[in-house]
Amino acid sequence: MSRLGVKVGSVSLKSPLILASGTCNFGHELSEYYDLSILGGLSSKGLTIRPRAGNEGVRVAETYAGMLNSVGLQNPGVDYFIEHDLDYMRSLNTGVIVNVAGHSYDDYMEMIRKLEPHKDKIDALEINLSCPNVKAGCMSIGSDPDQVFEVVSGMRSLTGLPLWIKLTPNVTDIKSVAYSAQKAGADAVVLINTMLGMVIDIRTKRPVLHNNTGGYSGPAIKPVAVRMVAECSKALSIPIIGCGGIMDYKDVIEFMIAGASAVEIGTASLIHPTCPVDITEDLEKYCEENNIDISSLTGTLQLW
Amino acid sequence: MSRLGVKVGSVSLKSPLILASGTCNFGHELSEYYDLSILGGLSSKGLTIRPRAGNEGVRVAETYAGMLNSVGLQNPGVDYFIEHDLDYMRSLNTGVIVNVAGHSYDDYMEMIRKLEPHKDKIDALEINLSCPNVKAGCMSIGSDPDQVFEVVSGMRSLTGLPLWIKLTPNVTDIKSVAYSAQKAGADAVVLINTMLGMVIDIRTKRPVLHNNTGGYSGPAIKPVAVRMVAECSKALSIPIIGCGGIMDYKDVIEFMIAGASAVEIGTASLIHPTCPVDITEDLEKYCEENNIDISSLTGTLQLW
Amino acid sequence: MNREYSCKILKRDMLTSDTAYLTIECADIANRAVPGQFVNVSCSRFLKRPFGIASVDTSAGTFNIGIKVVGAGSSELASIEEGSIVNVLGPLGNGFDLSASDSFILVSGGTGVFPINFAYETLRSKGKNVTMVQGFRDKSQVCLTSDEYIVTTDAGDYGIKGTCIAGLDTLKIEGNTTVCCVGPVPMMKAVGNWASGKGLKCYISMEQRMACGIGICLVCVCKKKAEEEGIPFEHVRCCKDGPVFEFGEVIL
Amino acid sequence: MNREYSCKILKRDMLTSDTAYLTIECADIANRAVPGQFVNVSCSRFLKRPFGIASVDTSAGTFNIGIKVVGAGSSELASIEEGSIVNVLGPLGNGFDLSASDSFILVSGGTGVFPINFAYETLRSKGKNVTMVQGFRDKSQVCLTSDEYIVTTDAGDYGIKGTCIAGLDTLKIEGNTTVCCVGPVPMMKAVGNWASGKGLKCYISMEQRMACGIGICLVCVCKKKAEEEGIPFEHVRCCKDGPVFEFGEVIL
Ligand SMILES: Cc1cc2nc3c(=O)[nH]c(=O)nc-3n(C[C@H](O)[C@H](O)[C@H](O)COP(=O)(O)OP(=O)(O)OC[C@H]3O[C@@H](n4cnc5c(N)ncnc54)[C@H](O)[C@@H]3O)c2cc1C
Ligand SMILES: Cc1cc2nc3c(=O)[nH]c(=O)nc-3n(C[C@H](O)[C@H](O)[C@H](O)COP(=O)(O)OP(=O)(O)OC[C@H]3O[C@@H](n4cnc5c(N)ncnc54)[C@H](O)[C@@H]3O)c2cc1C
Ligand SMILES: Cc1cc2nc3c(=O)[nH]c(=O)nc-3n(C[C@H](O)[C@H](O)[C@H](O)COP(=O)(O)O)c2cc1C
Ligand SMILES: Cc1cc2nc3c(=O)[nH]c(=O)nc-3n(C[C@H](O)[C@H](O)[C@H](O)COP(=O)(O)O)c2cc1C
Ligand code: FES
Ligand code: FES
Repeated sequence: MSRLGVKVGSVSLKSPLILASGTCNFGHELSEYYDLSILGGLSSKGLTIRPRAGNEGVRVAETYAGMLNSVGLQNPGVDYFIEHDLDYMRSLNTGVIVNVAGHSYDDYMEMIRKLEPHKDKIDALEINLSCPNVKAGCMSIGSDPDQVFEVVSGMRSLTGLPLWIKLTPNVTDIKSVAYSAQKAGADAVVLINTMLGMVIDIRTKRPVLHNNTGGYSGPAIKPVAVRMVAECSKALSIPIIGCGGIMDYKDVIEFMIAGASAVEIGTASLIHPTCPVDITEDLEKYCEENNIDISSLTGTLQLW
Repeated sequence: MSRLGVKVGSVSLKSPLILASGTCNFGHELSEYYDLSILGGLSSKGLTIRPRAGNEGVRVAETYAGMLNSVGLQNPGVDYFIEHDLDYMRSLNTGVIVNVAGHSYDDYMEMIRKLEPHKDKIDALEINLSCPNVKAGCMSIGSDPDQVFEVVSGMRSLTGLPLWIKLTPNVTDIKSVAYSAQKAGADAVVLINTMLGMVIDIRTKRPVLHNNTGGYSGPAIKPVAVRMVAECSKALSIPIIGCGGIMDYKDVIEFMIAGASAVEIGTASLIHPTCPVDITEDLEKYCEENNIDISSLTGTLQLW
Repeated sequence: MNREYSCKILKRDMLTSDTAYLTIECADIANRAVPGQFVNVSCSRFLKRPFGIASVDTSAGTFNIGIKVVGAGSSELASIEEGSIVNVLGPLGNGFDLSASDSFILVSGGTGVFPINFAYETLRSKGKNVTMVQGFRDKSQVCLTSDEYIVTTDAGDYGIKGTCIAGLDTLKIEGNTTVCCVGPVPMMKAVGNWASGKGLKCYISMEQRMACGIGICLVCVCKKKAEEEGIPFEHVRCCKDGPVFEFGEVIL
Repeated sequence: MNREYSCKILKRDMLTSDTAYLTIECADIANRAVPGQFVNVSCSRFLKRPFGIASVDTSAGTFNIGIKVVGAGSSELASIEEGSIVNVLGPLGNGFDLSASDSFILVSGGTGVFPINFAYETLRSKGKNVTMVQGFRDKSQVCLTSDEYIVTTDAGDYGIKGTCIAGLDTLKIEGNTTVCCVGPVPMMKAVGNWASGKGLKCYISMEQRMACGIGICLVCVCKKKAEEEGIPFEHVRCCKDGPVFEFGEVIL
């Protein structure tokens, strides 16, 4: 294994770089740009039990150093995914992370039951308890430590697959939510999903997004994400996957120092689709120059 | 009164533009740059009962489209302020907002008792329940609706001065916190103070800020601030003062449409000290062109 | 493999007071582009900006885009200095099916003039029979035109007064003809209906706010009639499944 | 009234491989600046960057700053194109008290050479007696120097080998002399102590990370011995109360 290999609990990845859910679809499009096998993994677009058309109207708003989206979990449904996309993802020769969303406890259980028979093709399930763009479930579950505990415990009893719980930053105390996930048997937490925001078109006096609010991503949210990773790193014993605003290799290193075992690249792929190629090269160079394995950075933050 | 006049409850201001606490000190320095009487008001640096030296070491970290600060409420103490700065602020011929911070319920009560005798010189008290840079009180009080209710009720019983409660965005549900403030008798809420963030120096593997974390301000936080103003505007009957990332007149209009009766300009003054002059001119032009009084914009947001 | 290009702006002309025409160096894009495709171009804002490819010069290794100033990004790009470097993704999306017939009617409104210009040049070089109908708001907006084209203006201060339909109604349709129309939605609707009435196949091109431009983020969707029953509509990506659709394929 | 200026970069010279010297147009700043003051200069990053004023030409209406590349902002400014516009706040802060005596010893280390250069020029034009001592890391860093100066290098490949103190120790002190020293903290400590030992008044200049540069945000503080008892220290603003302090005034 090269200097970039990392482990997220029991899951070995050849690189700490994972493409974040919703910013790589199922890999087809980006594989026209580079060989995705250089990645540690790919997290599928968020899946639900039934196909979802997602939100109507304008779904993107630009901001300083970032963007809001309100896609609203458009996806073909988990059955279609299993039939049409899972094998393709597996064929990419990189970690296969299946991102799972739902409106209720039962939804999440049903999703696990549907995916469990395909466990040989899946490296980890990423449980989205944090999407701000759907009316029920998701973020509202992920904002409440008790509900997080309940949902994660339920899923834990149904599968032996690694459960990565993706959390929302829109909470007062991220540590207590993350700790609930850990107590319930999560294998890792993913920090962070998007922040809830709004942009108003002052000419029309209406929100730019037809869903009114949307999820804020990009470099603008990085300082919040890094802070949450550092906070949780002290409070948890399970690994953390860092996410939020990563644009270059220095951002990756920052997240790993803060406590991340691996990271996810989201919005950066939308701006520069091949940025993971550059980041991989730069990380390799960094490891060479410092004569380290990248995994040795995790949690090396020294507080004042 | 010109087209820019606004009312925040019982307080009349000649413009919606207020300089945010901690970004204008007590006005002395900025009055070397422009005539502060064009402003709606000036919010003093956050004051505490005793003088505070603030945090040691590096207190600022640059981010994409913003900055973190960890000043930690350095201030000369409220007694010194009353003796040396209050009359000066009053002489500026603009709204005098006194920003008040504390570590505990008792601190806040004591501050009110000290300021109440000078009520003739004060247009409003801005109660900082949201500073992320001090160990106890402040943000931890402001994250809990019950404590907010208690502190605001206590202050309400001690003063007839307008109480503007400045809240932290680092909460799961800003509406419930703001609603507590309203129920307890607040005259307005100020949304938002800084977001809690961290920047790590990857060379030293230490946070740039010697306080480890700091308050994130600037354009990067605007979408979150606007969303919170819009959310609270629907839930509250008291006025809202918008704050967070305002750089130009369009940002002011965006906040007012979202529901703000007035706004505060923070970090923008650090980057362009005379920006309020330009913003004032642009707002006047906007009002002329649209033949409106600026106050008519408040809460005109039409959701989808 | 596709990639992001760093491209030099070789030339910037102003076509009208608020519309620039950029000549951009990139042999790959010039060689691969087909009419109806677009490029996503960086500016100092966070997201790239999509523009239809207006022309290519494969021997010079350049392509052109036309930029009408509507906001911050377009105004920055419309006043960019020659010699500057921009990042470009492209060619993106699906173009018109120019093998659909031997006769074409090309209809453009507003900035639709740009992708339609590329279609015109390509069809002429293939020796096809092409009629060009251009609709503009008023004379000040007229650009990339020719005496051979039918031009309409809403204001009536240039060419035929009225919409494109007024122009189209002057035509005699012969044999197997395909219509390609790019412009504002109401116009594409009208032209599409006009074509349907005549039994002609019609392509249109959609504009949606985009982020990636390459199909991975799903922010740029158009509504499409669902194939399955019970589902009112599906969402297709303007950038990847379009921007060119057959009229009737997406709900306007 | 003070204000923010939009200034043209008239000239950019490289003094060493990683140090640029900019000539910036702004008559106001040139006229008002005194040695030891600084300017806060915009770049494409969010915050401005502070640089000591290295020289002024009041007749040309220009001033100079020297920029050593240490990170993103300084490297951008050190390679800025002539003719570019930057936003500048200044002159900021308090300078040296150049009326303190008739004889001065000026000591600089590293980029301290820039503000000290301005002090030198000003004192010479006032006809004062000035001795200049410059300390550099090695020969490659030497700039803004003269044969009349005492130069030391840590590496010993230019001038006297050693620190500024080695240079200072070669001096004979006469009459009422003031020392001004700008450089790394350890050096200012050493020079300050050297001066105290000789009973000389000594000014130093502090560097702190800044945001506003004008005294309103309190992020740039230095520790000062508190005047009141019971309080271990006070915080003073480097930008507004400094950057020049008397040695001993702030805790190094
Ligand atoms: C496939 C496609 C082809 C296009 N071809 C051309 C062309 O050839 N010539 C031309 O002048 N314009 C064209 N446009 C429109 C052009 O992309 C917008 O005018 C431009 O993005 C506006 O950017 P701005 O920063 O000036 O406007 P702002 O309003 O400041 O931009 C804010 C955001 O909205 C987006 N946006 C604004 N208007 C549009 C729009 N009409 N369509 C899509 N996104 C928009 C911007 O990209 C940006 O993300 C095309 C759009 C699409 C989708
Ligand atoms: C009063 C004063 C006068 C100065 N005079 C000069 C001069 O004449 N010539 C010169 O080359 N340099 C001078 N400096 C240092 C100069 O400001 C920094 O080298 C520069 O800000 C670095 O910016 P960067 O983006 O390259 O570095 P980065 O490390 O990328 O900057 C990150 C942040 O840290 C700040 N920062 C980094 N290093 C310093 C530093 N040493 N002092 C203060 N802030 C820093 C930056 O301003 C920025 O906000 C002076 C600093 C001060 C405070
Ligand atoms: C367009 C878009 C769609 C997204 N869809 C999903 C999703 O379906 N499921 C999910 O868990 N996160 C989704 N996210 C969140 C990202 O995976 C990521 O957590 C977030 O964008 C922060 O990272 P970034 O700043 O690097 O983009 C989406 C983000 C964007 C920008
Ligand atoms: C350097 C600095 C110091 C601040 N000090 C205070 C303070 O003492 N009291 C307070 O209520 N808010 C303080 N704030 C928060 C601002 O008043 C404002 O709420 C915040 O910066 C968001 O607005 P902005 O993005 O326009 O800066 C401070 C902000 C900054 C940047
Ligand atoms: S813009 Fe991303 S899918 Fe179309
Ligand atoms: S930098 Fe703002 S007070 Fe010094």
